[in-house]
Amino acid sequence: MMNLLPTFVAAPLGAAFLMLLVSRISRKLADLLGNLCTFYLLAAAVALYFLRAPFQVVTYQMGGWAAPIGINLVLDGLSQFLLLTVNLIAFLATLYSISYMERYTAKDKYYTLFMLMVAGMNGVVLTGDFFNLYVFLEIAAVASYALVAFGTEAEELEASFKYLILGTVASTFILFAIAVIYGLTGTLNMADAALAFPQGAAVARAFIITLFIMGFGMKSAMVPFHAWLPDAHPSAPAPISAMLSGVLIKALGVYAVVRILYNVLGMTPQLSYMLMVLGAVSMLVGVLLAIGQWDLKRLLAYHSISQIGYVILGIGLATPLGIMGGLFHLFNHALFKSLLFLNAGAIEYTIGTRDLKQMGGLSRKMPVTAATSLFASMSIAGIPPFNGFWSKLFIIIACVQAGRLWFALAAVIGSLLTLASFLKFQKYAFFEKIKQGFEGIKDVPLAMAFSMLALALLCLGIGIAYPYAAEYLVNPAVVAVGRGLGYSKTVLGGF
Amino acid sequence: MLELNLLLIFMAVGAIIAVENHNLLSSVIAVGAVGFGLCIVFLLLGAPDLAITQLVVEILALIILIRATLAKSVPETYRGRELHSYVITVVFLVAVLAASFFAFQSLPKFGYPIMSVAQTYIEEGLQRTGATNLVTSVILDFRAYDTLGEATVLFTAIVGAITVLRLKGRKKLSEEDKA
Amino acid sequence: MFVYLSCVVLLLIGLYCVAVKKNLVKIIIGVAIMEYAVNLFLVVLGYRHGGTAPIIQAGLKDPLFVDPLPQALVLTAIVIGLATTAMMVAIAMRIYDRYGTFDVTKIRKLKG
Amino acid sequence: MRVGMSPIVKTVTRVAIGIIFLYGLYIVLHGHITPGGGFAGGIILALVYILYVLAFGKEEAEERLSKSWASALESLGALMFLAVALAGFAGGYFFLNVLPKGNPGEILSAGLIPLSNLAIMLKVGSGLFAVFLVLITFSVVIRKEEE
Repeated sequence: MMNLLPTFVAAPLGAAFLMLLVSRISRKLADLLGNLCTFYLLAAAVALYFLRAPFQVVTYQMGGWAAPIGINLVLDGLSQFLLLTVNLIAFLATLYSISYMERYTAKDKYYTLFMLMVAGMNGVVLTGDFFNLYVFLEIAAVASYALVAFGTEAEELEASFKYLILGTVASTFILFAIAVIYGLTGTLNMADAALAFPQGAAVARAFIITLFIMGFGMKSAMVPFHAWLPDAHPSAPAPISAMLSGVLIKALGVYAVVRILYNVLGMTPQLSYMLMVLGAVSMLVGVLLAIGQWDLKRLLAYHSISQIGYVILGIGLATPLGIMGGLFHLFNHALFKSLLFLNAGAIEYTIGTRDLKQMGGLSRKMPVTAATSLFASMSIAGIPPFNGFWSKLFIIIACVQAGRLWFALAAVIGSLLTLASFLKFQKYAFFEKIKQGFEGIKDVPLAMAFSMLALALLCLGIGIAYPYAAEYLVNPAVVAVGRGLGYSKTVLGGF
Repeated sequence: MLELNLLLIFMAVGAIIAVENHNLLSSVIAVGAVGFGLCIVFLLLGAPDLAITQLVVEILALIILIRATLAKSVPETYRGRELHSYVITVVFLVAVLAASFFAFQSLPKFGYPIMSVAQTYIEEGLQRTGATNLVTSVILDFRAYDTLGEATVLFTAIVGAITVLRLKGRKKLSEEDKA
Repeated sequence: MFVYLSCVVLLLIGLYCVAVKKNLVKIIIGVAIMEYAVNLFLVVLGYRHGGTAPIIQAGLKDPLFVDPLPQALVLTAIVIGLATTAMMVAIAMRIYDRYGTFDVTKIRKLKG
Repeated sequence: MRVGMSPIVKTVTRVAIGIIFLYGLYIVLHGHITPGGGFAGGIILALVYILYVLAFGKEEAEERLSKSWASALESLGALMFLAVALAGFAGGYFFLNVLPKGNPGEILSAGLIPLSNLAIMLKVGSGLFAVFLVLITFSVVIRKEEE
């Protein structure tokens, strides 16, 4: 089981490096290699759930060197949970892009960059070392900058440049914070730094935390730093927007904040209150900005900001139920938000426009897309049988239990506004009569339909079987986060 | 370390010139000067590896930057700056400076680093990796995983730059099936 | 303390340039300066008074070495800086090709 | 339209290229003994080709090392480095230095490190040259469209 961990990074890297050589032989090989690799990753991520004993923390020493000397990979509940989310959406996105990406040139380079983005995210989620986190964060970020500008249209280039500049400034802040931590503790290993952190350095600790919040806040598009998201996500190709909104901002942003604040620097009441305020503000601002949008993908992008607000509010509560709600919503949001972006891609693939006004009555012509997007809209709005409802419910109950009634109220209002916005999407896109030019359209090819169906069934399945999902899927992650500073003892102790 | 302080002041002045100059090409040259100043500072701080790499990377970055500005060195359009965004930025910068001043109080004094991990690299570096250049032994053996990640970042940026600069991004609807 | 603060000053000059300047190439220059500042800060953290470069030569008997770890980090960070600069220049040239200008105010196709 | 720079520059570069190439190789091969390494050496080699392009014009450099060859070499170099990493699996861990260490100070010492240096040199050198070529060809095409 131990040798499985490095393959999460080595396999996509190998596939990416091979991709350019393989595609010289034949274009179909690029598709095959890409899908094969993501399928292997998904299978390995699912296998981890069976191989890892509950509450066991697996450490893998790179190059055979012990923890503080070399770099070690750490697999605990939280990393395992994120790995499953990342690789599930990655597999379905590569499946979807077999036919969707025919519209674009240089498909082999698309697969190369996609594999590198997945390798970067897997690297970030698995590593137990600060500087390594920065390097793999940079891989995933640079790959996503290039993928956002993949279509080389005017808006895409401008959106990608803005995203690139904000991303690089955020990375520089993160590196600056890592340098200060190295100055204070003399080590880069997360567990070792947590133990060696000087107690007296309160100002330095606050300085580091602000730098991290600014850096990872930009990566996860929290409100004060969300400027790039509404431009970058819509202009990316549909499977890439699904990956960006579904997992990239979570694996790079939310996971890193949770790991560093809970397991390395330690959570304090003021910090948790600040996180909750950031979450609540993102929640409301995202939804309010989304109301006036008519471009489908921009509407979905603004909703990503608001849903990330839910996740951060949940995790910021620092109560077991709150963390459970936040992490569960993180998984659910990965499912239904990527499904919504895939639907938007399917609509754009057939009728070529993203503007809600020009759509209408597509449900008769595109039954699969209509049904799956109905599922997704129901779950994002939090309608009972679907998964979104349960995670939002957990968060709201956790807010009430923690006595934070205002935050619970904000969560409910946000949910209602989301429902209104998605009813608008359903009405304009699917239920009106068909516009004159679009009678001849037919539904999307098999590969795209299959991945959308799979996501829709997952949304419904997890919604119905939520007690099992919460128990086996999310609870190990909640235990890992709840371990707090115990993380370093288990990592360094448990060789 | 008087020369170190002098060089740092030189770099700060060079950076200000690079930012405030109106002509694109001369601000690119000023950034080059800051980069070469940094290269000399690395030499002073006992880091020859970094000096070579910084020097060579600086040359390449300059070539690329000049390549971007050469054919298009249109003078920067200078209009009055909106005052309030300017004031907010300056206030924020001063706040960061003050915060870092207080935060650095608890850092070890310049010249006396805590070398908890690095001490083992120095003592056991030679027998356990066989490389006399300790920095290379750290890069390619103790923390080789970092360097794999780093080589991948360069690979990603290169493939990304090539994809962004390809001539036709999307195929027209008509020729989609034949491709 | 002066050396640490001068690194932060350099970082802030870069940040100022990115925040205020309207020209794409100037923003790239600002980001490059920020990267120089953080690299400098890392190496400065690793300096030891009277320490020599961490290369083991036969001649020297138990020399005082400078800290090799930040140097390894900065070597990686320098090349990452080069990678992002190459990426930024590629996109900026493409934007110039599309919009005919480097000025951010004129490149305003996107709303909000 | 005379391609490249004046003959004086051409003869000087023809002489200088050999020396710089040797210097780059020296930096890479002695990476684990003296300062330098895969990255610095690789970039020096990339600069050698860039010097060649600047002095002799793009077309002549193209048949020396074309863009497609450069990106193929780059992927090859990256694969080689990954292979060195996977070789570590033989010894049990992902990046384990499996080869014997040899006595310090010689070129063939320090196990896998010289091999990784070579792989990085190949990757960095050809990759950066490919980017430079793309940056050059990109703007040339626009000028044709404008005319």
